[in-house]
Amino acid sequence: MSKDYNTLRHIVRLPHSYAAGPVWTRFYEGLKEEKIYGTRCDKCSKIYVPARPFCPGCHENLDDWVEVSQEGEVVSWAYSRESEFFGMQMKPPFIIALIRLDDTDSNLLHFVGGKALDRLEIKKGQRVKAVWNEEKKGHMMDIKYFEPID
Amino acid sequence: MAYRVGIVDVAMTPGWESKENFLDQVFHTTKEVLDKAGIRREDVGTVISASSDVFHGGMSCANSYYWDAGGAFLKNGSRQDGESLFAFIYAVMRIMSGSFDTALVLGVCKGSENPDDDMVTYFYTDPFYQRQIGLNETIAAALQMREYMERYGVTEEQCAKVVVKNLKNALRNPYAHVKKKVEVEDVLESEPVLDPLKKMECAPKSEGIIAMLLAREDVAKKLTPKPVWFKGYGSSMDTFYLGDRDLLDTQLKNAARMAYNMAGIEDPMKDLDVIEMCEPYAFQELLWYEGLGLCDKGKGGEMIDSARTGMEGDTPVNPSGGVLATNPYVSRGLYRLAEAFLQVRGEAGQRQVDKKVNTALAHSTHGFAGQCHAVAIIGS
Amino acid sequence: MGRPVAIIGVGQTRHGRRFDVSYPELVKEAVDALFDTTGIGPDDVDGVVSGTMPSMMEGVALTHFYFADVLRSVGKPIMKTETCGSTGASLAITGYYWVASGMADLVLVVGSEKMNEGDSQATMTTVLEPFYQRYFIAGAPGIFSMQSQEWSVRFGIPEDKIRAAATRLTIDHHSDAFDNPYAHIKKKLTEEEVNNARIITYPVRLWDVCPNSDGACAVLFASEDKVKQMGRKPAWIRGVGYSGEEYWFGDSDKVVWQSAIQASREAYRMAGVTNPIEDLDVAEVYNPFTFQELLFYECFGFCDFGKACDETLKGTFARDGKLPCDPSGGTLCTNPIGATGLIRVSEAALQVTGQAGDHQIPGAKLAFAHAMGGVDQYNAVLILGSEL
Amino acid sequence: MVSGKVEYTILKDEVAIPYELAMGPTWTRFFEGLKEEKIYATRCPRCNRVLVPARSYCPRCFVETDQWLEVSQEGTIVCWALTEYEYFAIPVKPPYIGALIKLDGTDTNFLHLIGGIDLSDPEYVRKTVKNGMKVKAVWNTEKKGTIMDIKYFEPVR
Repeated sequence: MSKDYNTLRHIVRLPHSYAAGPVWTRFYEGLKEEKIYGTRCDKCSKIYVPARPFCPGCHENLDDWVEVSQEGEVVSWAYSRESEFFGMQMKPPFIIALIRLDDTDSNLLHFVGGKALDRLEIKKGQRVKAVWNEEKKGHMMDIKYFEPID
Repeated sequence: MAYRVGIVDVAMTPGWESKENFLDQVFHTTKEVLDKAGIRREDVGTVISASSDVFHGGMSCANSYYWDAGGAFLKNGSRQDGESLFAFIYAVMRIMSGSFDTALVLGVCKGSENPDDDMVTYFYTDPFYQRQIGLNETIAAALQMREYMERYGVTEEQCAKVVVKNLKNALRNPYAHVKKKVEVEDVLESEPVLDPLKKMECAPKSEGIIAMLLAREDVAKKLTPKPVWFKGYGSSMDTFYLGDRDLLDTQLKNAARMAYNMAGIEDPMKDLDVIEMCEPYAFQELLWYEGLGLCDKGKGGEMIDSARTGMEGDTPVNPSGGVLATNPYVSRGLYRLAEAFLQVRGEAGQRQVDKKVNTALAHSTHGFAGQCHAVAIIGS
Repeated sequence: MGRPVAIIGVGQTRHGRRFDVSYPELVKEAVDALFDTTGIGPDDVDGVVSGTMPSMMEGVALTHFYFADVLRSVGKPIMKTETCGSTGASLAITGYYWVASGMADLVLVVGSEKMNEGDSQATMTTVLEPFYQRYFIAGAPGIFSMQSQEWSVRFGIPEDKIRAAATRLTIDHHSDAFDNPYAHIKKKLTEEEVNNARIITYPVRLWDVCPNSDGACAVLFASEDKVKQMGRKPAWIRGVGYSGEEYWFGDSDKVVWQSAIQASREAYRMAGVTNPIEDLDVAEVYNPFTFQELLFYECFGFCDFGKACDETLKGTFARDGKLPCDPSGGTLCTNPIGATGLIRVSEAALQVTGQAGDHQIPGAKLAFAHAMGGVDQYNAVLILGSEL
Repeated sequence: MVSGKVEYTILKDEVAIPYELAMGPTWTRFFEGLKEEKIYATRCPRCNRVLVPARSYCPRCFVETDQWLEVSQEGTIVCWALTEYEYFAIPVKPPYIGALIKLDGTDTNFLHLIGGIDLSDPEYVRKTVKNGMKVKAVWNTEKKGTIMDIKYFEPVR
């Protein structure tokens, strides 16, 4: 940003320490072990991924933990050839997607990568499976991306 | 027992960058609406503003900063964060309750000072999941658009037609930020942002300081020969995580139903004379047609093909050019309402629709893929 | 005036350093507590009001999206009120007008803050623009110190008397907090400890200042019909007042403080209060700083200007005094900012409905609740009564 | 995992967002004044109050204030606070005294620092700095067109 009249530049910069609480902590521990956890609602039987403390539909507290499949189907996706986005670790080209892991009831937001990095090769219902980063940090990006399988 | 509420007048800045200091712009806009209505600051009952906290402006507790510039010195006032139609309805409530006879509503967003909206909306995410992926409003919109195309066969050309229609309307709007005559091909060939979204299908980042004066029925009639009346309001919130929602079954349906019930609207295509809607991404206008009940589910694409929402159609949508032409993020809901107000008054100048406007609808949305919607209906 | 409005339920979290739960879970704790204790279900709620202080404290913009589910707001209209430090009271006032206007019969109002996740004082500096004021005002204590310093000199109150009154207040409040199950800091303090505590911004010392708390508060506002239908004991909103001043700190008098005076007078007028010290039974004054609490007593007409120290030392505002102030321990012991003003209102509601437990003021019928915010800029006052 | 004394994950993050704020004509002229060691105010044509720093409107009368005047660099202390604690993002390092100063002939109080005295001992400061005390502006040699072109206000001896 640069203007042809007087301006004051300033950066708002503040430190934060976000409390993950028990549920996120356990979910991240799972990622470190290459497991994806969901929680099941006793009332509606739905399984939500990532695991969460309560059911968004029934508002029941959830403590029925299930390790879910690492395979699923692409529900929706968007492809970036060159656009970079603030805060995103993934650099272009990339495909960001909503993925329905098998036997779960919510869509997981993540990336589709590997041999799929051509927008023409991907379509709704494409089967994908998780590919893990070797180094784990207890972070959503411990999953490197989901890659297409046939 | 509730009082009828009228809109007396409105003042607003154009959408492009001003060299003026933020506070001066707020002062001038506020002063302009008071002067138009012929009342003094001292006579205003309450001041309700909308702005975003630090993220859309760089200042925390933003209304502390512009409190007096907005005429609120020693007044009972408040603020809505992030959505300016919320500020409008809050001001309406305050008058309806009988506590105040006039209310000043402000929408405040100086987009030229802010970083890109994608950087700002990135902070709508939770720190544990969606932020780690890097979600923002544009990404959510691209995912929503893909699903729309896949499920209902809406085409890229149909989405592009929204841009063509709205930017054409904007050419006749002196407040519009983007003024450019475009064809479908221009849109389709514009830079890909995040396939299927193209650059021209995404709203710009604009300035928008807007002030609207409301009054109780008896006072409104004294202040203006042509008050425009508040008829109905509805708003609805969706669940937070993008992956938990059906992105094509939005809460707009619910918000519209509430507003229609209150305003006595039975058939929106017939009963509404003009609609101003918030479409930060072109395809969303088509999806919102469905949410507002202007057409059946999945038929938004056919709707734009039919030209029924064009300037010469049955129910023109976005005669102002909409958000695709002018996008002062937080203020954009009030900008929609201001245009609806001018249309009902018959004071929309060259962009006045070519029929008697009795009832108009203003819509606003904020959040990923339309997490929250608000709908206001006004009429003569 | 509009339709009568009452509070028919409140819920609070345990306040403190809450790294045991994520932010939405903290908010959920307050909302669930409200529904559990009242037996009212979220389906009956017509609308939801949500707010925090500034988003910079949370690191999440527009938190009503993030909290949509725990607020039970999905499929409902929502409002997101924010007015800096006075947010909590402004949330309550939003709930009040929503019901009073006739547009809703039952409104859930929720305020929250996780102050320990961000840097609260750094956040305060972002309330100040970078052209002018940001350089000189050291967070909140800087501004309140200047204000109380001017007050003491203007009324010629000797420094040792102010110190003695402030010490009395902080000892009393921290002791009162033991009787409030939700309070954050509970401590038996000695005069020596308080008087020799570390200086923050001279003359403000450590025990003159509120803590950083994490917490949330939920309150249910209802129309007269709903009150009858739900069969809950109501705390009626009898008066509402709010006033704000210029942004520049040096533009208006902060000693004979117009916004504080006007907000209280507005609420008194509506509630028919003519003599606050006689008419009110209990007050929940927003007191992040001991010195400021003294100044507020004067602005609210609880005593004459320059007399707050004398009256405090006489015990006028103590638990067994003529007008007990902050029997909950107040903001001084518990300050999750976005919730704090709403906690004042909910404490007032508990008092006039006889549900304040160990810190109940016997027979309280009319209560005062207050919040302050901005750059020493906003004051909000609500008067709650057991009778309409 | 969920029971007993457990340490849950704390996610560290830093939010940093850049802004570029328009000064507009009024701040620009005010800061240009500071470069020339002048403090400018504007006068309200309705209530006649002299408002400092200069601004384009009177917050109370709500009219434009376009009459500019240079005001005195001397004034009196209205109130002050000594800060001992370092606050994140405040460019001035402790100890420092923030104060409201009533510049002679003005009607609002100007916010700035009090300096030119030993700030290391609060007791000394308390005995030295008094409300009503006469102070005058001390300028930094290098001017940047910001509010810190005034170094501080020091007691007039």
